[in-house]
Amino acid sequence: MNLHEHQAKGLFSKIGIPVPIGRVATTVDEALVIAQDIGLPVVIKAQVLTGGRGKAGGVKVARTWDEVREYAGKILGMMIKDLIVHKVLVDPAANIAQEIYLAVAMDRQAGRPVLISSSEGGVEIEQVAHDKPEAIIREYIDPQLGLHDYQTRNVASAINLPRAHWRAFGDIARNLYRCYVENDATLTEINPLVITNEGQMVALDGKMVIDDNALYRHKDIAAMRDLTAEDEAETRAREAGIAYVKLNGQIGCMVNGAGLAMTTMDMTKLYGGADGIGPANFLDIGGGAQADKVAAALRIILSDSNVRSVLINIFGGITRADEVARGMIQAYNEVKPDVPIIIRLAGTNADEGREIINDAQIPYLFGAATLTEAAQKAVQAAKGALA
Amino acid sequence: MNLHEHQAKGLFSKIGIPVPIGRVATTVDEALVIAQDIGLPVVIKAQVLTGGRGKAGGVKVARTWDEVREYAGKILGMMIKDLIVHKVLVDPAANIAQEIYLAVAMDRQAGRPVLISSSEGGVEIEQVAHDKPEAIIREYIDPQLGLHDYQTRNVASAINLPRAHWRAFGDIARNLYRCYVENDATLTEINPLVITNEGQMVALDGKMVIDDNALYRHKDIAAMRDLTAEDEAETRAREAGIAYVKLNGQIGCMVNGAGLAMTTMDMTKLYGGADGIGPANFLDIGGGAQADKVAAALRIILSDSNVRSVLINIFGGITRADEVARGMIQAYNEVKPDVPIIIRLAGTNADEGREIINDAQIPYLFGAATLTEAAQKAVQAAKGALA
Amino acid sequence: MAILADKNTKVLVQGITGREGRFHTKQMIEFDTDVVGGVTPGKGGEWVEGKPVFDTVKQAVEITGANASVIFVPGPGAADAMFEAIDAGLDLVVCISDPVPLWDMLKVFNYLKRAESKTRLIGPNCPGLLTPGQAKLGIIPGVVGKPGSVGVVSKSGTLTYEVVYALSAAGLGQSTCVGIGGDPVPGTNFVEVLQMFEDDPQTEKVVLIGEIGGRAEIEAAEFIKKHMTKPVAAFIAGASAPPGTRMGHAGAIIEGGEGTVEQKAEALREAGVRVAENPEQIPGLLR
Amino acid sequence: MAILADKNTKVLVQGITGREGRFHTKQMIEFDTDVVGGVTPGKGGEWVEGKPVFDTVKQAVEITGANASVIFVPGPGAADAMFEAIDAGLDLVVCISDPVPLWDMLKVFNYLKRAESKTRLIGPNCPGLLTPGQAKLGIIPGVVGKPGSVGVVSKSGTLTYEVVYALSAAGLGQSTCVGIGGDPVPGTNFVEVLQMFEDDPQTEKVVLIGEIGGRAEIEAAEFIKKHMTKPVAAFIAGASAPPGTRMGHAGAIIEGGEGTVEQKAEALREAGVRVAENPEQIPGLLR
Repeated sequence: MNLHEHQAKGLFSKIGIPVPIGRVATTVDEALVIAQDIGLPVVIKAQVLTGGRGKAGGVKVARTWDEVREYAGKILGMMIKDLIVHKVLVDPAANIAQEIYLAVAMDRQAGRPVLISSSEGGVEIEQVAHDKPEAIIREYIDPQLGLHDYQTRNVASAINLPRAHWRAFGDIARNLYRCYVENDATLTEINPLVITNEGQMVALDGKMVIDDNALYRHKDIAAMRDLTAEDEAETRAREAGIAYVKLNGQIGCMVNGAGLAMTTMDMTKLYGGADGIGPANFLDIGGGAQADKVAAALRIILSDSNVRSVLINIFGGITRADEVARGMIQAYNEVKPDVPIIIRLAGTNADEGREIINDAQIPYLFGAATLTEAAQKAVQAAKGALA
Repeated sequence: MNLHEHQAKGLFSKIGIPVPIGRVATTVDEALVIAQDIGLPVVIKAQVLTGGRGKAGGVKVARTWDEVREYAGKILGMMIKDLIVHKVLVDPAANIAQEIYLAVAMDRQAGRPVLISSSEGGVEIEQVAHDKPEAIIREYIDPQLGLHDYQTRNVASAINLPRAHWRAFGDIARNLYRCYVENDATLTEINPLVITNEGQMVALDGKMVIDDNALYRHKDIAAMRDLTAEDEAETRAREAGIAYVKLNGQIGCMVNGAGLAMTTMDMTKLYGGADGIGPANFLDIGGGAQADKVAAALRIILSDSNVRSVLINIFGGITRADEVARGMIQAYNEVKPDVPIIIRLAGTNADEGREIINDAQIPYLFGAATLTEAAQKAVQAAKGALA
Repeated sequence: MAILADKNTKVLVQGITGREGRFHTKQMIEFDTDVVGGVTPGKGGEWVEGKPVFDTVKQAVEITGANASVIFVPGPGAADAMFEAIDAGLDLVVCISDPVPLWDMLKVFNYLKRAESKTRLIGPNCPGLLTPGQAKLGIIPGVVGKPGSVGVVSKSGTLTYEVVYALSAAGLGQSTCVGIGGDPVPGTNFVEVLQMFEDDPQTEKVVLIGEIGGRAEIEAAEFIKKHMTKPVAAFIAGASAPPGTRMGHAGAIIEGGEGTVEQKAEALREAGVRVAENPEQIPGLLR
Repeated sequence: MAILADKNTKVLVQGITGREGRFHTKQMIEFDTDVVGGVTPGKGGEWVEGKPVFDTVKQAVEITGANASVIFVPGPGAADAMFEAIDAGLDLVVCISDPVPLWDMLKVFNYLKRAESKTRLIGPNCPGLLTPGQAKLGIIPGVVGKPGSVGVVSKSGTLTYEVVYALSAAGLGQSTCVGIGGDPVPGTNFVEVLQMFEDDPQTEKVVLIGEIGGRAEIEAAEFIKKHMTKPVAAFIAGASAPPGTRMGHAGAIIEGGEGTVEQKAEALREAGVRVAENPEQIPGLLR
């Protein structure tokens, strides 16, 4: 789960990392009140869960009250990569002497968290990695011992930080790591961490990604989920215990298992890509395939108005495919979809399952023997070319 | 540093271990008020930093108001092993169905904390170790991973705890370990941990020893030190940065270094033991031997009215013994002690140092060339037999 | 021969009295596995599918002589169950549980890296492993497999069943099928399983099924290039997944431009691996 | 030969700019030690006694080629300094710092027990070690020693100086004198040092100086009985100490009836060790 900048900075602040004293506004008037509290100039920053908001005009420095009014008005309601901006963060504008990058991330291969820092702050770290890889310093952390003081000094030394700032840098790095551990984060990032002209270190921007697998033990963070920033269907799917990610294609996919779900999506693209056809979603219905869960999944898929056909791909393993087929038909009759549906059943009793589907003689419901055939039929159907 | 029962139980309670709801009284009236609050019967328990208070009559169950008055009156002011009882804990009397022993201690050889438990609670664990060693269960704890849930189940199983209590036992064990770690304890002990007739688990008695080396980071615990329970001279020594432990002999010792200080004590006993003569104290004056520190140490030693002679044993290493000798004479002239003092200087420039002492011609100030000679002279002096 | 487990493996089921534990215990027994007992704290003395239930792994090992376990306990208790199994000295632990917090898994992972540990952990969040005709530790449907000489290693569940089923249908039996799981830090990685297949006399060819996210397939490619003599075919899922979005598995996410199908397929091809665009091509690529 | 350190040992001083660090750096240099530099975070670029000061151990090692360090930083920073030295790959680390919280030391101790670590840690709360005529790492007064063939290992500080001084005065020079420190969990214990002396061709006889508390001397006795061929003399301090009271050193406390001088002396005598009642007897016992 990704946190908004203001949420991440809220957690930073709670753990002792200095952040600007700004607040969040949902209207222009609120933005003006906050700006009056903290004084001009201010930075008005769109709170959206995507990168590139700066380039999209979602971050502006306002030096007058008119500018606060103008920029807040422009940014609130703006679209950035399909997401509407509902909130802005109004922060005091800092006098920046130096910008640093500082993050704690997970190194999968090492199975360890790693402190990453760079003197090249303020730009995307992938850009630095590409242009100037030697400017990125990595210090691995023993998860059982935590970040040693000496490690923060090694990093401070390696990024050529003036020694006057070592202690503040060490405190911030240790707190950032604590923030990472205590909140079950998989990423905590400060970019930029700035040294102001007054010699203070401040986390000007913040990013946090929380381990979804651990959200159950962080009710406070789980409650921060911004439902307005998420597709409504995704919210409903999560509530139904279904893994669903909305995409931009035309073929709705319903699959049991994440790997097979990705593969099914890939097949629609493989056979439809040349015609601009691809998956409308990722959907993993999980184990078994009871009629009510299938029905819920169907409704979620069909709530996407781009969907032109649906591909259901179920591998019957311990659950037998004939049972799955019966559940499918029941769900179909409940939801009564108005687009063609291709069902491919594989595994145990797949032949019997296919027969049940065919025998049901439902218009718009087609069987397929292989994934290849199913994907091809779904592409045809999406193009309106399947009878 | 040892904590009182009520202090240990206060820390237990804070961390979530169930303890009785009693409070501490310093007068009979206070004890009555507490007993009225919690209801009869109550247990009145002397709060002294020594074992064996039960045998000494320091723990009594009071079933009537008269008994509360009587027992509180008797116990307050009682002497238990040289210590006056200034406080009693008034706890509700529990209906005990079973008594268990549970502790976290340090295993020096393994370099690990160890959870120790026994179904034989309520008696001293050394007694159990002696009579029925197989009844003591030890589970080693990885200090970097903490106490695993499964370990508490292994212990619960090994002490034949009824399964209905496993969860409560696991919670208490984990909290006891947390209490150990978070407070830098070297021992946290619940003895007995009882199961009441009502099926509740309660820590009826508690003991904690805190690592003196870590007290600097636990101001709250350092402030719990009971100065009334400690020799006044020990308090003054601690404030002067001197390690001092009052003992019961007649020869005051002043030494630089803990090992040499123990050895010096041992020598007085070796040569005086047959005549009932031995060390009056342990005193490590630390590095160097400036005149003011020597003077402070001398005053502390002489505040013990049992002292009949003083043995000063200083190994001049990097500090030269002749310098030490000059400091000694200055301190001597400041304090003007009225008992014989034997000074033994060894190491660098020891001969010059001895000459300085001898040349000073101070009555009651005697030099010695070896530790053996010094100890023998100190014993003679304590017997009044040194001219 | 097979790898990891065979008919001599004595298996405990941790969490045997739960719904999943009960069901799959029955399935495992039906597919030839020597299940010797189970563990559920507080339920020692019960019986499930004719097998004794113990309160602790320690007791269960002492009494049954088990040398492996399959963990079905829910995610929040999974790390404790893994530590219990490791500390009891089991040779093989298969953790089906999902979701397991990454931080919990990190502790287990680093604990296993210490020299004194001899336990092999598969998972978590994995379907387990299947040595057709000999043993099944986990939830891979036994019917999909068939004894033979193809080694299968995969991050996925049902996608693996598909591929194994297709192999069996094409007459290509398997030595062992290993699902290592789709979490970012698995107990056992591709390279370790590939090494086992390379060393296993029964295994002649290998199938690797990967997905987007992380660098595990790149490391596998480097290993194959340097150390493998047996032919390998592969499929990588997630070609159509957009960056920055988690596709079901905690590990299946393209971050900072790393972990795309393209990169992985390219590295594997360069290592001489035949990479399928469509998993149904795999039996053909092994001919 | 000597053990642990000789004239080829290149020594860093951690905490070199502090009062103690500065003073003992001078002392160490005077007694032949090859001090190559020091470390104090934030003071890199300064010079102490003609030796360069660095901000981190890593830099210091890169530039000076140091393979050992002596730590003089105050107790609260001691664990971090030990980890820094260990992670920089030094062969030998001598930690003088006192007091070091036991919990901090436990972390260091268990970290060292992992297989990958090659560092030998002496201390904390110890006087360090002295190889007369070659190297001194710590605060043992160099003048007390004299090159020779007696190995000395001790929990104590000044008591050790006494004994070493007495040995030298009696014409018995030392191979190496090692103060392991009086804390409950030292980085290196008696047995490890005894093994080194047993293996060292220069060492012919060994002196062990123990004290009350713990079982270290009992373990030493067991080791001597089983594995030592060289004669050992010993003294144990604290015969007159009452149970339950800490005698200066954090480790010097008789708890639960364990760790008395009697028990220890008995075990040592049983192992063939000559045990002195009075430390001034030791040179005589070595004849």
